[in-house]
Amino acid sequence: MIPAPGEFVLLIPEIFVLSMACLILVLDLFLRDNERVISYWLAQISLGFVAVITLALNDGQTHLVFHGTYIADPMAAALKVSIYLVTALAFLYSRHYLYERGLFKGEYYVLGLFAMLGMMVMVSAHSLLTIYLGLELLSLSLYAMVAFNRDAYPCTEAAMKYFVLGALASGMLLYGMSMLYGLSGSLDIELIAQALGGKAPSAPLIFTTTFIVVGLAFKLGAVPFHMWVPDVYQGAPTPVTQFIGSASKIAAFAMVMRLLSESIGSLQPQWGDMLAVLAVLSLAIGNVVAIAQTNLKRMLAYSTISHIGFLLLGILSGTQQGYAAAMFYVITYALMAAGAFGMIILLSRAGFEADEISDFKGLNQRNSWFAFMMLILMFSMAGVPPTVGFYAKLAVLQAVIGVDMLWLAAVAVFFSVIGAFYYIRMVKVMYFDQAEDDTPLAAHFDLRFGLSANALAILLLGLFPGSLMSLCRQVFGN
Amino acid sequence: MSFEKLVFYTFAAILVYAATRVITVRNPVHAALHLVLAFFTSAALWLLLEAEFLAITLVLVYVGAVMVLFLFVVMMLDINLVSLKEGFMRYLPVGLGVAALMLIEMILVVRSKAFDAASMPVPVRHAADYSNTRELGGVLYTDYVYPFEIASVILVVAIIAAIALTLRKRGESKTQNPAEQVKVRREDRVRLVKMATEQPERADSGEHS
Amino acid sequence: METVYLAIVLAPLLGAILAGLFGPLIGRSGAHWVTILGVATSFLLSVYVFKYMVIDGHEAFNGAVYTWLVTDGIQMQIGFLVDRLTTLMLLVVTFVSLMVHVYTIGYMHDDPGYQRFFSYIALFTFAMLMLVMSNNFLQLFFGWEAVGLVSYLLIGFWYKKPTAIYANLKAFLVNRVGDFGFLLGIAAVVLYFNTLDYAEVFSVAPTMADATIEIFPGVQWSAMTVICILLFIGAMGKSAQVPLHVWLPDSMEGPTPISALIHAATMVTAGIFMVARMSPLFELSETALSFVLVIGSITALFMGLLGLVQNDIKRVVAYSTLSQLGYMTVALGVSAYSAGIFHLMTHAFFKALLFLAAGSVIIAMHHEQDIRKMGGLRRYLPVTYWTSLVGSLALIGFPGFAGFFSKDTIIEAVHASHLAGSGFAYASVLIGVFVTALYSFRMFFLVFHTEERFDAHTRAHLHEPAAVVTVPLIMLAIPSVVAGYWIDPVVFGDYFGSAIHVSAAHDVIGHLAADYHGTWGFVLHGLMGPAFWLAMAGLGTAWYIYTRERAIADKLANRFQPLYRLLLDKYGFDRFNEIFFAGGARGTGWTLWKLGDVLVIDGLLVNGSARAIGWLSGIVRQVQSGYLYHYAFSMIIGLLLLLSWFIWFAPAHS
Amino acid sequence: MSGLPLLSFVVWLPILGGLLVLALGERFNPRPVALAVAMITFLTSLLLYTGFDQGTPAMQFQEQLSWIPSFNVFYHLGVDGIAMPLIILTTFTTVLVVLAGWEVIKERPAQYLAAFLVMEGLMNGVFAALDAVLFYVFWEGMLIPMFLIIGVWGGPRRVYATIKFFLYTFLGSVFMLVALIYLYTQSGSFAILDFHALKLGMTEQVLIFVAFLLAFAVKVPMWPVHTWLPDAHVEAPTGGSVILAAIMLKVGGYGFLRFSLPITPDASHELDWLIIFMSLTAVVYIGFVALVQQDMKKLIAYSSIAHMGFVTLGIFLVFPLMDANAGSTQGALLGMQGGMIQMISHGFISGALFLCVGVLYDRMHSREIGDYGGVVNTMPVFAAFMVLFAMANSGLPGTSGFVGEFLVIIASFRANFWFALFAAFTLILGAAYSLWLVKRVVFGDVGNARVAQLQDINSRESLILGALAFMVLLFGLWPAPLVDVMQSSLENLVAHVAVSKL
Amino acid sequence: MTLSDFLILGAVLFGLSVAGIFINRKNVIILLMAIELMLLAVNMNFIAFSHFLGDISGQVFVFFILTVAAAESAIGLAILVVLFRNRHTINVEELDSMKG
Repeated sequence: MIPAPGEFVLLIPEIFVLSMACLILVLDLFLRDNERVISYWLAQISLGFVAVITLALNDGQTHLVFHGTYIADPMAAALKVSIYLVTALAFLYSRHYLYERGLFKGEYYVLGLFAMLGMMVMVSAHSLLTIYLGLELLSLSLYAMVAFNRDAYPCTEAAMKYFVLGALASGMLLYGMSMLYGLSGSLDIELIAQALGGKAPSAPLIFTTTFIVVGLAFKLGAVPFHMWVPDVYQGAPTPVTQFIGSASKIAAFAMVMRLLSESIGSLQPQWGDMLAVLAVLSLAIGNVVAIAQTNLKRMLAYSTISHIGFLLLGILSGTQQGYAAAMFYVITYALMAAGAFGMIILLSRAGFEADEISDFKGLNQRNSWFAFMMLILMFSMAGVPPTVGFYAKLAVLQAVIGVDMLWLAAVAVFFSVIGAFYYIRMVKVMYFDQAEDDTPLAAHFDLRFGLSANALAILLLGLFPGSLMSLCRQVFGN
Repeated sequence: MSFEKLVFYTFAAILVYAATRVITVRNPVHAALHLVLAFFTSAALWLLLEAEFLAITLVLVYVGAVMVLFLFVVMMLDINLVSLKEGFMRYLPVGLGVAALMLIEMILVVRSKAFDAASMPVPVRHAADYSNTRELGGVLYTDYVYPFEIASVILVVAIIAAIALTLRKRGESKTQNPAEQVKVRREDRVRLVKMATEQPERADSGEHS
Repeated sequence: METVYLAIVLAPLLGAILAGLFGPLIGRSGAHWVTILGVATSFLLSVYVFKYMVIDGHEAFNGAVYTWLVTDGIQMQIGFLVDRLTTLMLLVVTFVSLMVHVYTIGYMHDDPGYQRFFSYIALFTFAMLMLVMSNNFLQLFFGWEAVGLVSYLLIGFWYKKPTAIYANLKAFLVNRVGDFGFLLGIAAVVLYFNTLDYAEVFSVAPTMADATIEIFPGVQWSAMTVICILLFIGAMGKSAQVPLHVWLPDSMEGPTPISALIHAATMVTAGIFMVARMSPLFELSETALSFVLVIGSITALFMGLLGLVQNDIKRVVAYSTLSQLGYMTVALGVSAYSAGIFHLMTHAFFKALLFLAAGSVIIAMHHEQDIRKMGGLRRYLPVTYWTSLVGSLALIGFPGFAGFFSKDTIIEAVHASHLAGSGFAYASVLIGVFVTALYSFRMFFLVFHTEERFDAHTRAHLHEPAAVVTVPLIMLAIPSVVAGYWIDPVVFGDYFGSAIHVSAAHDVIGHLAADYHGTWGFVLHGLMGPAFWLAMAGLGTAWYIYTRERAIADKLANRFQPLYRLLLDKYGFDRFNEIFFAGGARGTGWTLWKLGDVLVIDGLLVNGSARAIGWLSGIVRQVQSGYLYHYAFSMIIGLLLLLSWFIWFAPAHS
Repeated sequence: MSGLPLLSFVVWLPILGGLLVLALGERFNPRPVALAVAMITFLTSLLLYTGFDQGTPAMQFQEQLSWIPSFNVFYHLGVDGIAMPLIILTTFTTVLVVLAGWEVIKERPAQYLAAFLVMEGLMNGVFAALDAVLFYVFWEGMLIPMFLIIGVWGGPRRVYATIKFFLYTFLGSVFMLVALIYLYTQSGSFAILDFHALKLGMTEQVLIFVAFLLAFAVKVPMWPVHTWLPDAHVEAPTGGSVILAAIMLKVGGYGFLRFSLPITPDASHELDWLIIFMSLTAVVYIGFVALVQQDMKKLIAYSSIAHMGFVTLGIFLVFPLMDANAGSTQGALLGMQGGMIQMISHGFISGALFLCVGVLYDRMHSREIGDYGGVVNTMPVFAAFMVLFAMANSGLPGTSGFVGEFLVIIASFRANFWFALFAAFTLILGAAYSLWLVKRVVFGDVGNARVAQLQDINSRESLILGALAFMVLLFGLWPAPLVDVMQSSLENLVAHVAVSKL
Repeated sequence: MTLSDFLILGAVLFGLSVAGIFINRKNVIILLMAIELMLLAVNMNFIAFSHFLGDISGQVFVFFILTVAAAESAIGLAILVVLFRNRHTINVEELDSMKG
């Protein structure tokens, strides 16, 4: 069946991003080094445009096009806009970082846009096939971005690890998908759901579910499929880490929703239990091991793992409320992670990555404003009100308690106390320790502005979480 | 035993053998070659499943491109094979144990009645004029046009990434620019200098050392 | 009249505030004028109240000044109960206080803390008046603690002296032990009567006689006994009864005027006053009365014995005070409340006199307090000498002097009592009479008679102190003689009326009253009693030993070395308290702190769990080995475990 | 009652004022601004008292706006007789704290003052919040400024102390969060008053109670989760100690009254023995521990724990009292009333004592008792204050310290003789550690050359201590106004608690 | 020759791939080959299902897997080359600069 022209309208955001990426790719060839900033601005502008387009196209309805491989629904729109926002932040923070290290090339933004396109595909995917392709588009771009600073050794090591493990995880996910296809006879999410709807959870189904869960868990970075996370976070150039740590989590969430909730929702008790295991492990390992870290990026990596644990709690509850909570969590987490890595970028300069915790010593003396921004970010990650991190946890806990899994909630909050330790240790380092070098921060205005806006948004969302929360609720129909 | 079965078991046996060799041989070149064998046998099995187009693609794309790429890289990199094979046996029991356990579970599951002959009977063979390629092509450009486009983007990304990562203009590497070479004039290269004839140096002046 | 009552208490308070807060402003003389005016006002008004209440025979006043708080149906008020008991106390307190104020002008003449001192003693007067005028337990406790506070401040008045600040801490803490019981007693009263008001409590008390309390499971105790004993523990602290007496001798570290005022005449008798006030309760429990009796008699005898070996002039008087407080307590124990109060009054006069006289000696001797370094002061200090003699005679109960009447009544009352322990008490109080005479006159002779044992320099400056010192002595000497003749109405008459309640079964005074035929008859009767002769024997012995054969004293001391040491050691109470209570408390605190807080809670639980998590973190991070294949293994094994678990052991879901 | 949003005013004015101070930074002198903000807030909070209707237990000055509609969370403020005095205590103390840091804090004064002002707003928020989420936000938010105050301006071991402080309290409160959410799932609302009315089974109640207990016990702090307090106090700057002791501890007691008792009355009843045991242990055990402290602040910190033991004891006596009275609420109020008064009074007294230590510390830079001796010789006025506050600390009648202890001891005797016996130990122990401290620090001959050079307190310090002394004496001599304010709210609470939810 | 037979064959390939990851842990290239085996197993499954379900979409999926796998290999080998240039080894045991 040949797609109707009208179907392509819905695809405009993807087409636009693709076109812009290609445009930048070609244009970049003709730019001299001192003109590359044009590529950067083009990328940013296209992000702005695509956001407008996406919002304009969203009519609150669900549209299935292209033989059911593409879906445009409110969730997709919301997540896409979040992705644009976080990506814009990532681009913003990356600019001077790359420039100072001689990495400021058009390819970076092209790859970034392609990765984002992959996320968009994932978010709008409504078929095992598009999920897989989106995932691979994202992953391949990310592999390349991680290795972008190809002459720096840790980058390539990280890329190698990321690539091999990613390929392995893809293999597992694909195996699961093949079984799912075999059991349901379709690649279409909705048809799968229909086919499996009435069936009792048989061994093959559980088997299939396990493979899928494992594939998803890898992408999210849940224990024990998390091993790539610390190394990649640490090894990758900080802007890339930021991109992986923020935007791609949103896409991963979308993938989880499409795969678990929408296709094999009937198996929720089973995958709920699996996610519970993963969540508890993630909370435990993430929080406990983060304590021992001295490298901030690595610490944030473990912190991500623990946050993923929380995110999984929201998903595993299997209720609309839980999904909404998880969505709220992932969006706000992406903002927080973007800010935290942005702070590392802010402090770094060529030859000095500022990714050790000790590099933050005495930040309050050097620049109390950004110390305060970092404080907000840290307390938000720890889940201390009045930052948005608290509401994220609140929403998730509420979802978990709502399905009478009190013990999970107790475990979660227990580990979040352990987690609080390393976040407040950051605050301690910034506020209570003496600065080792007194050079004032020399960051560019756009970076300063972006970071301030980012951190203040965390605080502002903390004071008025209502609208975002309502949005997440609406997406899931309540 | 029907012919099909014979074919199946033969190729399956070769496939398993080739796959086993892939993971056990010491030399990566041999491993790659065994992998090629595995792909060939798989292609044969796919023919059995009436997936002609894919079987050919597998051979063309995989054997023709991907495996050659592998071999190319293996040979390009000067790999110390000895150190790579050290401790080969150390993880063998664990590896075999894990693999065996997984295999047992997988087999138990796939042998369940959901996949047995009763619930999934062997489908009727297609007619002789059935073209697998046509059918595949038909859906690829209609129903699956969107994934198809994404796949193309993925290939673009792969190209960009591979080039971005590996292409480099090294300062010290020597290159030729034919255009420059062509345009060169005599004056640029050769200068005729007039000079007086010189007396040779005294031969013994350099012999003190 | 309410205004008058208010004025009585507020006048000294006003003086105290003025002298205390505006001391530098009003100067030294300003300070003593305002406080003396304040106390004098109180005294005059007290006299007026006496006239109004006793002579004109008006009804007792019982009313609230303001409501402190109301909670849960319990009215807690500040209010006055002015009956005849109160009136008597008012007179005693304001009179002695006034005398002490005047005396202080001389005694503290050169002290830098002059204003502060006046402020304190005026404040004390206020507190004491609040205590005696209280119409409820709450205010009683207020006054009770407030006098304790001022006592604390005054004992430590010379805050540079380590002994003084040790003594004031000790005094406060020992009193707190008493208050511990007292407060529990009040709590018990609230439990049973649901009110703090005296009148309400006393009116309901008889119906509560059979109430029981179960403190140990299965053991029923009489509630009234428990209440009374708890309250009496408070009295033991304030009135320095064994074993809570240890603070009083040490309190002599304070300036002498306050020894006279607080630690002899008024504050220490608060316990006696309180028990008398509580007579309707104590009458309900013979056990409690026996307890009171036994404690009192032990104090009376054994504290007197300690007076024999003291060489500090003030300490002799202090032990004498302890002993006399024991007498008063004994009187309470045998339900002779009126006799106890009567002795309280006479004792207030003559003991204040003795203290002030001792102070006068101390001024003259330039703050020398050791009686072994005195002698023959009669010639230099005639007024002091004669007033001291009056005081000493009153103390030993020489017929005709005030102390005779009160003490003899007590002895007779004990004799007449049939309460458990009264036999022991009778023996104690009798021997006590001998001992009292002995130590009193030992001191008297050693100070005023015998050879002079001081250096020429001291002698050169020896002279009678100024009139502000001697006038109070004389003023106090007068009631020390004549107050006894008031026995007629106070003890045997119906002076107290309903203020004191004695049940018929315990009415020893009523029993004595049968044999009472007027004051002179009482004196004559006393001359024939054993007490008089024991006193004379004591006096004679003192005279013989200390003016004739001083060696006997040393010989006796050597002969009864262990006994002598025991007395010098004050029965070891101090050392025991120091080691057992003070040391024990510090040891307990140290153990709980270092073992409980630092080691177990902080070390093991808090830091221990932090360390455990840190350790765990160090271990778990090893799993992240950096090797790609380990990462892959982790994924594969994770997959395998998930598969195995959920296919074979999956929790059943419906 | 005026229609002004007074509660919002006392919550947000200091927070905004604090941000203003922070924004002005060191360029201006931040002190007058901060003082003005604190004073205005204090005066505003007095309007709460004057406009308060003592006759009703209902929430007053209520404000309600929708805040997070998807969670049914409201911006809902209101006070009753329990919360209102605590708010005034907070605003009052903050004024003093701002004054106390006037000259002493030289390092980053703007941040310091801002932290206290923000803190004030958050604490007021805790007392005024009628929505559980709002409450929790303020409750946790409070930790941040306190964490910074101790950590930035604290002593040498401040890092250990702050992290311990933070994690201890955080650990306590997260379980409360779980309990609150659970209550939400049961009632569909986050309104605290709805929680009060919610019917709950016994097991649920016990679990919720334990969760609350963790949060409030840490905050109070009760034995055996008290060990953060001495460390935090020792390291905190004077102002931090004052706020910590005077108000932050009260939040725990307030929590028991606002949450534990009314929401889980049956579990509270069932487990009252535990609380009473912990409280009595605090009184006796901590009393002994306080006795042997060498550090003045530690001593006062331990004394705070012992005194807060009275608060919890008083609150939970309500159940034994009802049992003793065959379930009747008659006479059950006494202990709670006492506990509540003890909270207010302890706010004044402990704050004053910490200020006293601060006065000494500013001059000598030592908190060791052994470094002092004979301070009275050089600082007579200060010595007078110190003795007064020490006396108040030991519960001398006439000072506010007595009132609460008295009521609680009376109430505990009603409940059980042994409760009263152990509680009354405070008379001895409290006097022992307070006065021994005074003896060693204040009295005696001049201890050393540094003491000899001490300057007596200046007029600013006199003003602060004088204000506190006034409050201590006022409520000691006439506690009725305080009691009357709380009366109907507490009566209502007791009546509520008496009805089983099962 | 039922569906199960093909599925078992796929499973065997999958198992071999897993075993290969274990025993060739040090050599990245053979690791990549093992993963290719895993993809082969997946493809086998898809095609078998496609055949037995009579549904072409399984084959479409395999088509895309092949495409993506080729792209993936390209990038993977590019990374490998870059890595080798930096470290002159592809021994996994020497790629442990980041751990813990």
